[in-house]
Amino acid sequence: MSQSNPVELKITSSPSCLAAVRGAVEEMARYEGFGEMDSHALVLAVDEALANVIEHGYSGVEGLPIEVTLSAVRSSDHRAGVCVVVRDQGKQVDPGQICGRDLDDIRPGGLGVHIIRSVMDEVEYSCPNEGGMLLRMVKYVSSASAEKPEA
Amino acid sequence: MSQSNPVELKITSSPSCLAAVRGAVEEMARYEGFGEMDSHALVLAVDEALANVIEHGYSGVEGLPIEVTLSAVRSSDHRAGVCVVVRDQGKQVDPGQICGRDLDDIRPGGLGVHIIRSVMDEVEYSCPNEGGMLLRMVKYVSSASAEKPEA
Amino acid sequence: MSEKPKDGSLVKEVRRGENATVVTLSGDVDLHHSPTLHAALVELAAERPKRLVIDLQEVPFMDSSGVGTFVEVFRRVSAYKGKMIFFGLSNRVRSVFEITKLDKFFTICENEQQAVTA
Amino acid sequence: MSEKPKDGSLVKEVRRGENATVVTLSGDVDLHHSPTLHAALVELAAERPKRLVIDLQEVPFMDSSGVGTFVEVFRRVSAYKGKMIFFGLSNRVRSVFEITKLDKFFTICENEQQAVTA
Ligand SMILES: Nc1ncnc2c1ncn2[C@@H]1O[C@H](COP(=O)(O)OP(=O)(O)O)[C@@H](O)[C@H]1O
Ligand SMILES: Nc1ncnc2c1ncn2[C@@H]1O[C@H](COP(=O)(O)OP(=O)(O)O)[C@@H](O)[C@H]1O
Repeated sequence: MSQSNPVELKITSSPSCLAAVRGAVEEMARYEGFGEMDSHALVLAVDEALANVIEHGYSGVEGLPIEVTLSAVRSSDHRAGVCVVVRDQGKQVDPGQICGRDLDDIRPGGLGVHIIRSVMDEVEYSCPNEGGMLLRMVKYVSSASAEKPEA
Repeated sequence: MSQSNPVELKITSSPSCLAAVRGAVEEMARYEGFGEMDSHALVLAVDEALANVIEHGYSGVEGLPIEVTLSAVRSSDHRAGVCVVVRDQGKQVDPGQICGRDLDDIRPGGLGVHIIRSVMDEVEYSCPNEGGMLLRMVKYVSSASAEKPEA
Repeated sequence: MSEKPKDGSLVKEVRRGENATVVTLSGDVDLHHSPTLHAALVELAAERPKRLVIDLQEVPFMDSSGVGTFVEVFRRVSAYKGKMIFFGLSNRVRSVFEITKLDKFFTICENEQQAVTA
Repeated sequence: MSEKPKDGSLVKEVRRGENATVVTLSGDVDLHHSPTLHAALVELAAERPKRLVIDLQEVPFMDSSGVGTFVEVFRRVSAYKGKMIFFGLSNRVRSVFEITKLDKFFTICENEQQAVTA
């Protein structure tokens, strides 16, 4: 896969669409040489990002458009990576306000952004002029697993 | 997943895009309750259909558009199914000419359409007026595996 | 791969014993399934089992909506001094508990036998 | 999951013995990888091993481009009266040989030991 062959997925804001996206992300990561745990981490982050669009961007309303673009990239030290862009037409929020919360208070919720920031190497939210939010995130094969393949 | 939440994938005619599509199809099938061998059969048919678009529709030229739409459907006896529509802008061929060949002559090639017709429950090629080819195919959970889950 | 539970709650089997109620889940614990799973577990917690044991052997994927569901049910079980225990976690599912630092908070056992006596 | 072979041919390892050359593949034998795999196997067949043994244990997916590759290499190996033998097929990979009715045409063994003496 080269940077010039992105895969675009168009889904609607329905939780039942997430499985197909997860499958696409996982196979692409595997194809790019990600080990099992790296590809799972990427899949998890994409799932959380889409869940946030559905719950927050669209306040749980189904049937609204979400676009996910997957492309293969390389890190400066030549590790394989996958770049994921998530584009919605939902509520715009100040990117500075989107942060994971502290984990010492154990309660449901507030974990998605924490997970995304924990597992991805680059995470950038923005508010395009045309409306909605744009999330661009990248994960590279972790150096450890590049040296020693995971079981 | 209901019939109203299709997942659309846009790829280019590059063999390196196939893995992501396979992953999306597989997870969607699994989510709809397909057993392992049914979901593999579906994945294989979609892969063969895309390989044919790349090789025949686009004569191996990379970078040209292919759209794949996945939706959940039900058979008349209520078995879960997945409908896959493959749309290209390539060469139009008479749908009647697209048929698998006899398998008694063992040679490479000529197996893709045979595989598609063997594993899918419905297969329909057409030539839309706007150009290119459209392939619509459906696979349902096989009755055997619906009664007895596969290992 | 086993059959999908019919009600969409992921609850494949419930076995009630004197010391524990063991709940076997099957499928992805994600945004789609978490609400029905939550409802099913709340009902089981209302029976006040000494231990509510969650079998995750057939759960290939879990996200923060699943974690949130378990945290909320855990509160209910703790409220009547019951225990909530997990077993059968794949590396993937375990990693979600780890990233959210809940692996040290929840009781996670290797197998069912340990879980029902933990 | 093991590391991807660097050259994109899927050939992870080649072991040459007196009775057989054993080729371990790793990855998806699909339209993307089949051309380089074909080239690699043609080179190995040119060495005229008594048996060309293909280890498919780490091949999760194969399509008709892979089947076509194997049929073509089989012709070359048969031409010098060599044998081509497969082992380590998953149910999925086996099903592709079955659908294309090549399961009866190729020699498919349970494990490497059977394959190198078949
Ligand atoms: N795509 C999005 N659109 C709008 N707001 C978002 C989006 N993603 C995250 N947020 C904001 O960031 C907060 C933290 O999200 P998260 O960590 O996933 O926790 P939770 O979803 O449980 O609230 C959300 O409550 C929301 O205000
Ligand atoms: N998407 C397509 N566009 C144009 N022609 C096609 C398409 N799919 C199949 N065909 C035709 O059907 C024939 C049989 O295809 P297939 O069974 O896959 O064998 P092979 O690809 O090895 O030729 C092809 O040779 C081609 O002429």
